[in-house]
Amino acid sequence: MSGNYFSGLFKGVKSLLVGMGETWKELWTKKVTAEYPENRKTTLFVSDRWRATLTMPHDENNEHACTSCKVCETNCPNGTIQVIQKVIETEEGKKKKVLDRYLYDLGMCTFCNLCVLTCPSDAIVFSKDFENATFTRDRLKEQLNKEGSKLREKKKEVKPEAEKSAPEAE
Amino acid sequence: MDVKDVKIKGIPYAEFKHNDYLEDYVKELQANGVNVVVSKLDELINWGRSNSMWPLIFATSCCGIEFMATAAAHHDIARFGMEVVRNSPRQSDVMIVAGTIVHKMAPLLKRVYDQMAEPKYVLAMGGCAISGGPFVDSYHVVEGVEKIVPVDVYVPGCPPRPESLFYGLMQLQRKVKLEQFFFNKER
Amino acid sequence: MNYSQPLELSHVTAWLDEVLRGAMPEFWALLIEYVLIGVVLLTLYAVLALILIYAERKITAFFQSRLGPNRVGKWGIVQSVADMVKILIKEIIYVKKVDKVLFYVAPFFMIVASMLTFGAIPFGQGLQVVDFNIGVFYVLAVSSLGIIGVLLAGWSSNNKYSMVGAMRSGAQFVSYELSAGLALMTMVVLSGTMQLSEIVESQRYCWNLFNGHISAVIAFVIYLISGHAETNRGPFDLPEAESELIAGYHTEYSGLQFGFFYLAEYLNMFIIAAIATTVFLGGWMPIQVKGWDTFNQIMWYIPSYLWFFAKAAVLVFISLWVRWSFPRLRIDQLLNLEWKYLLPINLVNIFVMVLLVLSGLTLTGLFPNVFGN
Amino acid sequence: MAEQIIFYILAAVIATFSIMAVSTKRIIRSATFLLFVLLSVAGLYLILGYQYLMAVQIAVYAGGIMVLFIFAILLTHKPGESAPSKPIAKRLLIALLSVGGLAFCTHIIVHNVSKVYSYSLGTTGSDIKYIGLTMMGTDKYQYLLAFEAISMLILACIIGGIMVARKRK
Amino acid sequence: MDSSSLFLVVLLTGITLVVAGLGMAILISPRSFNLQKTESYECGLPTKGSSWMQFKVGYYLYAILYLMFDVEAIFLFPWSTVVRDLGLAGLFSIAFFIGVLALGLAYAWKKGVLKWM
Amino acid sequence: MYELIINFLEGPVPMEAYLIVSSIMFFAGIYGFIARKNLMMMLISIELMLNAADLNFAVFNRYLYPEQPEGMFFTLFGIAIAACETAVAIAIIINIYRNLQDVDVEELNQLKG
Amino acid sequence: METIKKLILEKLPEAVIEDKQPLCVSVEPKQVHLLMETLYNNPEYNFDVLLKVIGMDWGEKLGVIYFLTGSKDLFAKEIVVKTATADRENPLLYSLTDLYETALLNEREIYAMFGIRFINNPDMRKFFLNEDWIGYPLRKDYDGAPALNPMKVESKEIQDVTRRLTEVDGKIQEERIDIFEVDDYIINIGPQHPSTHGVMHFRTALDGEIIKKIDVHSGYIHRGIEKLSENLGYHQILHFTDRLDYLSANINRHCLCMCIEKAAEIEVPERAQYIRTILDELTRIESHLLGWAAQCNDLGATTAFVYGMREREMILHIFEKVCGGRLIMNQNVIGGVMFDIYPEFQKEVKEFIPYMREKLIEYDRFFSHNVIALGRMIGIGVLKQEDAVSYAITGPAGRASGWSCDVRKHKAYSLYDQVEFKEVIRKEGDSYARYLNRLDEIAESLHIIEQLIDNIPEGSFQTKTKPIIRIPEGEYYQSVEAGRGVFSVFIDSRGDKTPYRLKFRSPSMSLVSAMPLICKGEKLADFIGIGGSMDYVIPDIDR
Ligand code: SF4
Ligand code: SF4
Ligand code: SF4
Repeated sequence: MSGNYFSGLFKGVKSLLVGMGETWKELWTKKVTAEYPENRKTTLFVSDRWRATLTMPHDENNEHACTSCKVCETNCPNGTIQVIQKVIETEEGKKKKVLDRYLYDLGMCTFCNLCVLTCPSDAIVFSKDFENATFTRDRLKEQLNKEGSKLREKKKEVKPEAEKSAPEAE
Repeated sequence: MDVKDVKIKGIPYAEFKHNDYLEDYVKELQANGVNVVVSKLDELINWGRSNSMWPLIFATSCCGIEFMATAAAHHDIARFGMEVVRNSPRQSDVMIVAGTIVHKMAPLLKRVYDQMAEPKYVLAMGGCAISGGPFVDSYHVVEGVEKIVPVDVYVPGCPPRPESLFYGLMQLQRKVKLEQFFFNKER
Repeated sequence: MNYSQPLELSHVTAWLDEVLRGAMPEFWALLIEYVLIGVVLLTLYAVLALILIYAERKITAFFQSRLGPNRVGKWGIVQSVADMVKILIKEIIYVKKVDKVLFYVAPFFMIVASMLTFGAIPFGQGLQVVDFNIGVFYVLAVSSLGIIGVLLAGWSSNNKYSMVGAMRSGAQFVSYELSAGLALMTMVVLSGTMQLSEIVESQRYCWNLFNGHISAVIAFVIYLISGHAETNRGPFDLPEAESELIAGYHTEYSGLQFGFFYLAEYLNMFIIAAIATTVFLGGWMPIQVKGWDTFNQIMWYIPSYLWFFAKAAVLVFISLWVRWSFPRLRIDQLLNLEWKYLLPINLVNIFVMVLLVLSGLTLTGLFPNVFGN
Repeated sequence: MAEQIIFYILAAVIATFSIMAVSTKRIIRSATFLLFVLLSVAGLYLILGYQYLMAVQIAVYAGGIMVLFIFAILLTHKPGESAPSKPIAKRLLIALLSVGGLAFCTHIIVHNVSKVYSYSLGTTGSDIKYIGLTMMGTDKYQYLLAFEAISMLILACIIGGIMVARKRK
Repeated sequence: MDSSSLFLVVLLTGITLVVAGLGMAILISPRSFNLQKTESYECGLPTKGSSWMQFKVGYYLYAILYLMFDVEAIFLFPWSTVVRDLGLAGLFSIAFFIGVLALGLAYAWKKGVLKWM
Repeated sequence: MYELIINFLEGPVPMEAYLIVSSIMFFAGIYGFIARKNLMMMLISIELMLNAADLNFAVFNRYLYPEQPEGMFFTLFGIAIAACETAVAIAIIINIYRNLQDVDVEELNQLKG
Repeated sequence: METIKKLILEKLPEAVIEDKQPLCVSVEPKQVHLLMETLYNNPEYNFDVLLKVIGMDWGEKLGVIYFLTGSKDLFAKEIVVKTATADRENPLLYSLTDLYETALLNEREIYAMFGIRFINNPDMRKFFLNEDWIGYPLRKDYDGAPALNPMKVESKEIQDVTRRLTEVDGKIQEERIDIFEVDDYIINIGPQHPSTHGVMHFRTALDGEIIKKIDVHSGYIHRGIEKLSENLGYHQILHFTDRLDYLSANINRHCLCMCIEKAAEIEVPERAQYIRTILDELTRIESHLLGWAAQCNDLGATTAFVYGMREREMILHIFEKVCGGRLIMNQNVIGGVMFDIYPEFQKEVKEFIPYMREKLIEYDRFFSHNVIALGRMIGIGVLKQEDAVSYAITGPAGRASGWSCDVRKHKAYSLYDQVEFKEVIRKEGDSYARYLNRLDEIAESLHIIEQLIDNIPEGSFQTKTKPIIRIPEGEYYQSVEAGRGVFSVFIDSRGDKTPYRLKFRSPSMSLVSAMPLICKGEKLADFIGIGGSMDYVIPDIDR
């Protein structure tokens, strides 16, 4: 009984001291904290594959690749994307449906990547710009195609599957 | 006070998004006209408030785990002085709604918000809190906490990465720094 | 031996006293002095609290391989000032179900208890406000007022978590107050006086901790443990156990009222360290070696209050270290520790100390020309 | 002079709170008011120069007995529950009697006690060593026996208290 | 500058701190009102029943033990300052005193008071 | 007027003042003891009376026999005994409560009868 | 299996037995209990584990599918029992709570979702949904109009009464039962509480500090995933799985992918298998680390929490680089993985393994032998093996009670039959055993990764699938070992592009259902600690 009493006491104290030893060691180890936002121009780690917001790349002629085929819209599981078409008349006089507005609700997106994967013309990609917090809900509902942009005329060229699925290849 | 004076360490004013909101806000304030002494005092108070936001974590699901990561060593929310997580709504300043809010939870969210002491802010973290996110179409999910309580800052993502949350918190700080404390009828 | 002590604050106080007495009737001089003392005490109280809060957050962070507050001012140094400004203008909520009178009275007890103890601490040579000849006992007596604050807060809140917290707190406090008292009593036996200033003086050449060797070390450890238990800080933070009871006994407190609890908690931590410093580590007394006059003189150049705060800071650090290393005790573990370990050991320890003193086996007894006063 | 002012403040506190303590409905408030009275009495001891008594009063009453009271109240009363008094008529009668008694006592005090005393702020009772020696001595006016008797009393109380409180239905 | 008046000064300082602080906070802090705010917090749900609970008598037993030891302390402290002067005689008388109390503790231990219920 | 007050306040506190204060406490205690039906309240009243007595001891000591600490020791022992008495009394009250779920004297009387 | 078939036919000649994998028996509601009893007491192989209870709306009939297996050698034999009633107005079935404790909450869930009430179930309240919810969401004819069930923000007091249906002489009687006694001291732990690991709500009756009774409330994060899934295509459903048990995100998704692949007969390339398995194990480590950290935090050791999260962050970095997500990874897709590994993947993982091993030692020194921690874990919250089986508690918690229940061993999937690892089993069943199990499993997972990391074969990481996947008609089951135990998926397909019924079996539900049992008589502080040691994830329960 008394033996237990004291050996218990000493064992307990020893275990506590060992624990304190560990914290003591940690006190002097290098701190792992990454200092966002101070490091946002330098050491900030964001993977290239990070999906932060959907974007539609436009080239210097303000042209994008979206044919407004609505594949992304149907594939999106929760209706984040709305593709609004308009009908224009081409030079040959044919009526043609083109993209009017590409609406994307950042506040609703689940970043499942289905839209990008399934888009037949690779018109959209995810960017890793994660600084998107806003003060109002409406600000998160974005229009991805820029004002006055139009479809890029392009030769049909099928990209290999592998590249398509990895946005960093873009 | 001018919007441009609202400085946040690490990010210049111009690189923040959604500045126009703050500019409008300030214009509105200036229209009312405030005298200088008061505004200096206001500045001090807002400085205190914005730098000492003790969060109440209304964490219901995945985003809550990301908040935990935010509080842990790698990201360390303590740098902003916000690691003092108070579990009692009476003592906290900003409610971070992290996760889906469902119908059964709605009364609780409202109640906890109501029980918070003024001044109080709400930050909606993640798609679910903003709009219902992946579950918008569900029968039991609230389409965004704004339906229940007023939201000050929305941080999109599913889940937002810790840095996104920091960014959102800094946005909130900016908003708080512009607030008017004296002679304010709203709050 | 009279050493020159250029930076001592007691010069300032003495000078001030002289000037005031010279300039006006004694009554008014006294009144002004009292007001000054009050103001200084208040400032010190607040400033210390701010420093402690900041230090704790920073040190905690370092233990956890983080950085801690670093965005308000350089290294986040004014973080706690921001907190204070914020909490000062935070709403104070009226909860319908509370017992109003007691709800408001509770923070008074917390603050007054810690303030009264605070006033009795000898911060430096001649820098002690209240110096009763029953010093140690006075400290013990007054600090027990704090528990009333906790109990009233818990009870009047009419909240279940608070209630459980308050009950825990009561049981915890009554247990550990005993050990703290007995541990201090051991040292009173050693120094033969209860007056804090005399206790410090008696440790001129040999700290009590070394003077009473085994027995004093045991008393020291016991005092630190029970002191922390009394202040409700981790790992003894059962009354406010965050992961169990939301915020424990002060769940319903908001704004500045909560701020007072917060303030008192940190101050109490410091007070425990300060008392331990005074009683065990020679208080403000610089390190002195009999006969080495130059050395002693050099030591005296460092003003006594710096000695005091340095020693207390070490103890505060240890307290933080312990706090962030251990999980929280459960109520039965806590009470077991006290009643089955600390208290019996303490009772035996007093006897050991008495024997040491009577048989002259203390260091001062054994080597009076090296350590004796 | 300061001494007198403080005394009158304390006296006022004692008078108000002792009356409030016995007349308030809520029992925990009553206990708190009692505590105020006790603390003020401690203050009186201090004015009288008995510092040790003051500390004892605070330690035992504030630290010990109050905790005991509050625990006991927590054990036996619900918050907000009020403790009933006797009917108002009876109470009035008792109050009248008490006031009468008080008046009588005051009369005696004022008429008989005055001018028979000598007040001196001696140091007896404030020197702790003297107290210690007196307590541990066996001579006349020394109290070793009482001291040892107290220990027996305390033991009896521990045992009695534990036995009574633990007894099951 | 005797200790008693200084004691008073410290006491008043403490009270002033709370009164001034609270007064200021109540004066300038913002205020809002809604019904739920004035109810007690319990994980965001309405409380059921009274918050009072029939606590275990165990708490009380600890308090008794404490009180007894506290009373003991008031006698021990004067003794502890004069240990040197009293010598062995003092030791014996106090040994008796503490011994009796230790009996009390032992009794409580044996009765299982120290086991948390 | 001013003079009067100063004169009144000069010098030590008159002994009667102490005694009157303690009498007030004592009679408040008596009132409480008789007028309240609750056992805890009665105990609180007793506490008041005891304190009044303790105070008197100290006062008499200081004013009548300042050279000997008799009264003080009586107060000391008085406090100790009060503590013991309270502990046991409360133990009894708790026991009563546990049996009757109430701590009302009248209930007790009924039970006895 | 033949003998079992015979046994069933002997007892219940009218049972309809379909001979497929697994064996499927359909019986009338009245006979279910008898059948189960027979299977339960089957001498050759006791079917004592009720792994899944799946409510079904077959159109005209409402019913339940029970998935049974045995604890002796999990998955060695499996049986599916079906029963249904045609009464859609007032459907009644018989409860199995007297045989399998796990049935209790499952039946309550089915009541909420399908409106089926169970006779003899002691506590027939709706689980997840509020009592006043109109309609039964998972029924095919559910009217989802928001006007019917508008969002309400007024708080309501919780009524602690339940109904119980009993059958006396063929007549159904309904009685109201109070859950707590009149003067119980009830305290709400959760949903907005720091230590319920989310939004679990325990109504706790206290006696002093001792827990007298716990009443489990859930549904504060019920998001209706199963209903949502019924309207979505198969690859759209995938993203829900990550959000069930977000700590085992990748494993859950793996399970659903495997189930769909099995059903649609899609081949998964070897490389993808490797990536999946490695990521699964990393996920497990991450999940256990968080579990460890949270448990320590519940016991009041905040520092341990930060350490755990620190190591977890390393894994998250790897995840982020592989699949662009930290917590919610969206990595597995039908037919492979979404992203190939990045070039330094192997190197980084290999660096992580020794680092993590070192940290495990540190954890051990820091916390595992701490005398306070030991006092708060050893002998606390003891879960006996038979209880673990009855409550179908799997995962580290089940194995801490001495039940060998690792799917990776008993029904190996993916690459688990090619790697060598030990199933960590302890006998004590207390908090400490669960705690140690979790740490040991981290070590085992490291071992598994070590074996795989160097052998990732070249090749494609994804099989091209059709944009719209249709699964042939039938029922499909798939189980995996998630961080908290057996996670499994059930798909009932009618050959459409959307599933007819999709059901997830969540391991956490069992864990929570055992809380009232193992916490009874413990102290309040221990209740929190036990919760930490069970390490449940609430969205996994609520779905
Ligand atoms: S983004 Fe791609 S899928 Fe969507 S509409 Fe445009 S082209 Fe079609
Ligand atoms: S990532 Fe998923 S949720 Fe977001 S827009 Fe694309 S398909 Fe829709
Ligand atoms: S936004 Fe995404 S990560 Fe956040 S809670 Fe909702 S589903 Fe989970």
